[in-house]
Amino acid sequence: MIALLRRDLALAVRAGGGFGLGLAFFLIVVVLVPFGVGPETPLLTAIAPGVLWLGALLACLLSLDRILALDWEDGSLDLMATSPLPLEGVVTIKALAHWVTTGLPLVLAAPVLGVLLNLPGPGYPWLTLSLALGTPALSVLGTFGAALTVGLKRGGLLLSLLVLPLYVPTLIFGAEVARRGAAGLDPMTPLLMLAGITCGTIALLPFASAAVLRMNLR
Amino acid sequence: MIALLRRDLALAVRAGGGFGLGLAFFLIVVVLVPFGVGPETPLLTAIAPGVLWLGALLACLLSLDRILALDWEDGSLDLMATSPLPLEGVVTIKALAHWVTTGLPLVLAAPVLGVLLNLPGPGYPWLTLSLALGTPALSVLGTFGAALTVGLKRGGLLLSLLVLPLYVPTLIFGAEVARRGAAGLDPMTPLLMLAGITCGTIALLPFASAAVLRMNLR
Amino acid sequence: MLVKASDLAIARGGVPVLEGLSFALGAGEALILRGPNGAGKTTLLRTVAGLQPALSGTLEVAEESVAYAAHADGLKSMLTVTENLSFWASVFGQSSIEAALDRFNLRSLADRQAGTLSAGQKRRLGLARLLVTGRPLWVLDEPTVSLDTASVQLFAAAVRAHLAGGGAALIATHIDLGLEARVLDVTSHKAVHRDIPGGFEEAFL
Amino acid sequence: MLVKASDLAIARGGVPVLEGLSFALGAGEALILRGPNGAGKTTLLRTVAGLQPALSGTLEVAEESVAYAAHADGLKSMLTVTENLSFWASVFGQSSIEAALDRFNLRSLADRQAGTLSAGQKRRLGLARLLVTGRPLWVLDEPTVSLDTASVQLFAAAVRAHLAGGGAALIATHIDLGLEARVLDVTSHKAVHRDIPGGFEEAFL
Amino acid sequence: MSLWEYANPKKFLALSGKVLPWVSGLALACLVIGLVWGFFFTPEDYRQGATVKIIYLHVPAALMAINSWLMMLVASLIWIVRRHHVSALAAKAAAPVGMVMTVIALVTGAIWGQPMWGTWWAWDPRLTSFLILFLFYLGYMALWDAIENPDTAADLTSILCLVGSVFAVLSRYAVLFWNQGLHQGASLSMDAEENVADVFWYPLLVCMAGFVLLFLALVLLRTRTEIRARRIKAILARERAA
Ligand code: HEM
Ligand SMILES: Nc1ncnc2c1ncn2[C@@H]1O[C@H](COP(=O)(O)OP(=O)(O)OP(=O)(O)O)[C@@H](O)[C@H]1O
Ligand SMILES: Nc1ncnc2c1ncn2[C@@H]1O[C@H](COP(=O)(O)OP(=O)(O)OP(=O)(O)O)[C@@H](O)[C@H]1O
Ligand SMILES: [Mg+2]
Ligand SMILES: [Mg+2]
Repeated sequence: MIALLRRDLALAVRAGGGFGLGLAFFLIVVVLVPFGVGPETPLLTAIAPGVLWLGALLACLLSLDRILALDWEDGSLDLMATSPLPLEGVVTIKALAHWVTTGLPLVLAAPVLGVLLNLPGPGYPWLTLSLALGTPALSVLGTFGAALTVGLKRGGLLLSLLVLPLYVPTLIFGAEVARRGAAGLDPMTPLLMLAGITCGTIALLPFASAAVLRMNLR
Repeated sequence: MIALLRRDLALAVRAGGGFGLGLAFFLIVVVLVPFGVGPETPLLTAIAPGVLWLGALLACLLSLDRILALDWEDGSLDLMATSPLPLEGVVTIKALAHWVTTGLPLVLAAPVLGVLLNLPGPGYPWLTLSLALGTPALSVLGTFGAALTVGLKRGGLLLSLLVLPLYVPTLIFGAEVARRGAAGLDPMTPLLMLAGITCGTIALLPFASAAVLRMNLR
Repeated sequence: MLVKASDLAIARGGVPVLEGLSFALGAGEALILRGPNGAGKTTLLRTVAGLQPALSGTLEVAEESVAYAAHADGLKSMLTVTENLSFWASVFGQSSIEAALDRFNLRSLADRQAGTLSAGQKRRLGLARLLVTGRPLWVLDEPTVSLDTASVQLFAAAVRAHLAGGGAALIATHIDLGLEARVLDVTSHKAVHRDIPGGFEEAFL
Repeated sequence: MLVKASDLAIARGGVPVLEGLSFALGAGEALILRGPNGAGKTTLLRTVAGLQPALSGTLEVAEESVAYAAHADGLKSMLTVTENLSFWASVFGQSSIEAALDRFNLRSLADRQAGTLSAGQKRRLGLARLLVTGRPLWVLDEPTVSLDTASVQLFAAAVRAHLAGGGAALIATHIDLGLEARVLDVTSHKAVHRDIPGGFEEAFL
Repeated sequence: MSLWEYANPKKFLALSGKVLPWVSGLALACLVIGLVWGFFFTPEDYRQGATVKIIYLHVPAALMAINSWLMMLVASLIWIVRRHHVSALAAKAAAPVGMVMTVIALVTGAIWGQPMWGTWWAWDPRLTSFLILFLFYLGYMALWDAIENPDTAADLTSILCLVGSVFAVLSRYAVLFWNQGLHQGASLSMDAEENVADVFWYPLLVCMAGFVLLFLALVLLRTRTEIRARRIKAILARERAA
C-alpha cells in the first residue's frame, strides 16, 4: 500500500502533472474570473468565496481522469487486481494520492489567491478550513467516478458529468462556510455538515469504488 | 479530408463523448455557480455574461485533449503523417470537428442557460453572437495546445495551463460583447476585435500547429 | 494441485467461446495453450487469473497463487527499470529484485526510464516482473512477443527454473518455446452449445 | 529505385544507434531487417518512413511511396472493421476495401467493432490497411506479432503478391517469415562513433 | 417462483403485451378527462388567473419525476440482489421517461414562474433540486450509453443509481439549507386545511392518476423495446459465432 502511494506520488511529480498543474489551473481560473465578470471590487468581494471553491473544484475535476485511466491503459490495474492488494485499499490509496497532489496544494494556495479576489479578512481561516475539510471528499468522490468510467475510452467528460452532481452538497456547504466566515457570521452548522459528508464518503465510498472497478475489469 | 472529418464526428458520437457531454459540462458549470456564490438574483445577473463565457471556455477546454491524444496513442497520427494528407489539413479538420462537437452546441445552448442566471433580455442575441464568433478561435487555439502537448503522457493539465493564457483575449472581448449587450450599451468595438482574433487564428495557427506536431512526432 | 478446471466454459463479451475444458496443473508442470487467433486463449487466461467469472463448470485455483502477465506489461514509462520492478516486488511482499534483473539481462538498463526502452526490452522487463511476485502459478499471454531469439532462450530458461523450483506455468503462445510441456489445443473446444446457462444473452433467446 | 540509403547513421533519443547502413530497394524486392532487441530496427524504419531525420548519410525515398505499419495499429476501437479500413482507403485516395478484407480473412469480422477483436485479429486488420494504401513501399515493424501460423502464411502471401505487383517491402522481424528476400543484420552496424555530427549533444562535446 | 417468474424476459413480454393496451387506454382516458376538466371547467384563481391551470401539468410531472427515480432505485436493487434482467432493463427504460418528466416540470414551472414571480428562473430550493435531479438522470443515461457490455452497464448504472440517490437526498437538504425560496411547500398532504381548494383538487387527482398510468405505459413499452433489442443482439451474436 505504501509502495503504491509512493509510486503514485513519484509518478505525479515525474510526469510533470502533479502538484504544479492543479495549482496552476486554480490560479488561472481565479485570474480569468475578473476578465469574465469585470473588475469591480465589491462584486469580486461578494463572489470571492464561491469562486475560490469553484476553482478548487474544477481544478480537482480536471485531474480526475489521471487517477485510474493511466493504470488501466498500461495494464497495471489488471495486474494489481491479481496482486495481494485488496482493491478497496487500491482505490483508497489512489484517492489519497490524488488529494495530496491536488487538494492539499489548493488548500495551501487558496489564501494567497483570496487576495486577488479581495476576500474579506475574516474569511481566510474559514476558507482554508473548509477547503481542508472538503477537498478529501472531492478526491474520494472523484475516484468513484473514475472507477465507473475507467473502461471507457477517454471518459473525461462523462466522468465530469457523473461526478459534478455528486459534488453539489460538498460545494454548497463548503462555499457556505467560506461565505459565512467572510461575512463574519457563524459557520458552525455548514462546517459540521461538511465534515459529516467527508467522513461518510471516506468511510463508505471506497467499497462502492472497488466493486465498480471489479466489474469494469471483468 | 472529408473522410477525416466524418470519422472524427462518427467517433465523437459513438464514443459517447461528442455533442452531449460538452453541453452537459457547460450546463453543470452554470448550475454550480449559484451554489458557490449564492442565490441572489441581482448578483447573478451582474455576473451572468462572464460566467456563461467562462463556462463555455471551460467546457471547450475539457475536451481539448481528445483532439489529438487518442490518435497519438493508437498510432493513427504516425500513420496520418505518412499519408497524403498535409498535416496542416489534419489539424484544421481536427479543430473543425472539435468545434462542431463542442463549440456549436454551446452556442445553441447558451441562451437557455442564460435563463438560469437571469441574463437580462437584450443580452441574449449578443451572447449568442459573441459565442458563435469566439468559439472557433477557442477550438483552433486548443488544437495548437493539443499539438504542443501530444507527446506527453496525459498532458491534460499541462494543456490547460498552456492554452488558458492564449484564451484570455478571446475571453475578454467575448465577455465584453455579452456584457455590453446585456447592459444595453454598444458592443461593436469588442465584437470587431473578437472577429479579428478569430479570423487571425483560423488563418495562421494551423501552420504553427502542424509544425509543432511534426516536431512532436519525430 | 495449483489449478484444476473441469468442464469449464467461458465467454467473452457475452458470447461463449470455449467449453468443455478440463485440465490440471501441479507443481513443476507447464501447460501450453495453442489455438488460432480469436480462439479464446486470452479469455481463458483471464478467467484463470480471476479477472472474469467462468460461465459454467468448476475452476479451482489455489489462493493467492497467480502471477498474470497480459499483452500489456503494466510498465510506467516515467519510472526507471529498477523502480518499476521494486514497486511490484513490494506489492507482492518481496524484497530483492537483483535476481530478476540478472536473469533477464536488464542489469545494463537498470537506470533507464521504461519509456525509452525498445519493444523487446520492455517485454523483458514485463517478464522480469514475474520473478519478483514470488507466486507459484505463472499465467502468461504470448510472453515472447517481440523478443529476439536470445531473449526467448532467456525466457525458456526462466520458466524451466521456475518449474524446477516447484512452480507451474500456463502459457498461451503461437511460437515454439522449446519447453518440454503438455500442449492443450483449444481449437477442438470451440463452444457450440450456444445455450450454456449463464451466458448473459441466454435469457433472451 | 524506391529507397536508397548510403552510409546512413540514425539516432534515438539523441543517442546514435546505427551507422554505416547502405541498402537499396527496387520494385519487386524485399529486405528483411534482423538484429537483437534494442538494436535500432524500429528507429531505422521510422527514419525511412520520414518520421524522423537521419543523423548523417543520405537517404532517398521516392515521394509519397511509403506505407508504414508500426507496433501500434492505429485502429479506432469504436469503429467497425469496415469503417476503419474505409477511412484509411479514402485518406489514401483508394476506393475499394474488398480485396483487403478477403486477403486477410476479415470478411466474417467486417461488422465487428475493432475494439472487440482479439490480439491477432486486430493485427490482421492493421495489416489489411497496407493493401488499401495503394503505396508501393511497405515499411513494416514486426508485422507478425501475435499472429497464428495460418495468418503468418496469409501475410507472407500478401507480401509476395505485393512484390509481384511491383512493390517493395522493408520488414523488421525476429521470426522466419518464409519469404525469399535479402536479409540485413543490423548488429554489425552498431554505432561506435559517438561523435557522429548531428547528434544533439554533439555541440557540447 | 411466484412473482419472480415474470422476471423472465419471455414471460414478461407475454404478460406486458396483454397489459399494455389497457394501461395505455386508461392513461389516455385519465389524461383527457383530467386536462379537459382542469383547463375548461374550473374557475380561474382570483390571484393567479388562468395561469393556475398549468398546475395540471406541472404537479403530476413533478411527482412522476421523483417517483421514476425511486422506481429506478428499486429496480437497480433488484438487479443487484437477484440479477433479473428485466429489472435492469426496466430501470434503463424508466430513465428517459423520468428525465422528460423532470424537463416538463422544469419548463412548466418556468412558464408559471414568469407571471408569478416575474422571472423565468429563481434559485428556489425545489427548483434547484429538480435541476440536480435532471443532472442525475443525464449522467445515468450517459453511463448506460457509454458502456458496451449490457451486463456491466447494468451493474455500473445500478451502483450509480444507489450512490446517486444518497447524494440526491443530501443535495436536497443542502439546497434547503442554502436558500429558503419562494416555492410553496407540499400542499398534497392529506390534511384538508392545507390543500388547494377542492375545485382544483379533483381534476388534479385525475391528472396525477393519468400521469402515473402514462408513466407505466411508457416504461412497459420501452422495457419491451429494450428486451427485443437485446434479443436481436443475442440472436446476431449467436449467428455470427456459428
Ligand atoms: C421550474 C421549476 C419548478 C419546479 C421544478 C417545481 C417543482 C414542483 C414540485 C416537485 C411540486 C410537487 C410538490 C409536492 O408534491 O409536494 C410542485 C408543485 C407545485 N408548484 Fe412547482 N416547481 C417549479 C416552478 C413553479 C412555479 C414557478 C410555480 C408558481 C407559482 C410553482 C407552483 C407550484 C404549485 C402551486 C404546486 C402545487 C402545490 C403542491 O401540490 O405542492 N412551481 N412544483
Ligand atoms: N470485448 C469483446 N467483446 C466481444 N467479443 C470479444 C471481445 N474481446 C474478444 N472478443 C472475441 O472473443 C473471441 C476470443 O478472444 P480472445 O482474445 O480470447 O482470443 P485469443 O485466443 O486470445 O486470440 P489471439 O491469439 O488473437 O490473441 C474472439 O473471437 C474475439 O473476437
Ligand atoms: N525514446 C527513447 N529515448 C532514448 N532511447 C531510446 C528511446 N527509444 C528507444 N531507445 C533506445 O534506442 C535503441 C534502439 O531502439 P529500437 O526501438 O530502434 O530497437 P529495436 O531494434 O526496434 O528493438 P526491438 O527488437 O526490441 O523492437 C534501444 O537501445 C533503445 O533502448
Ligand atoms: Mg490473445
Ligand atoms: Mg522495435
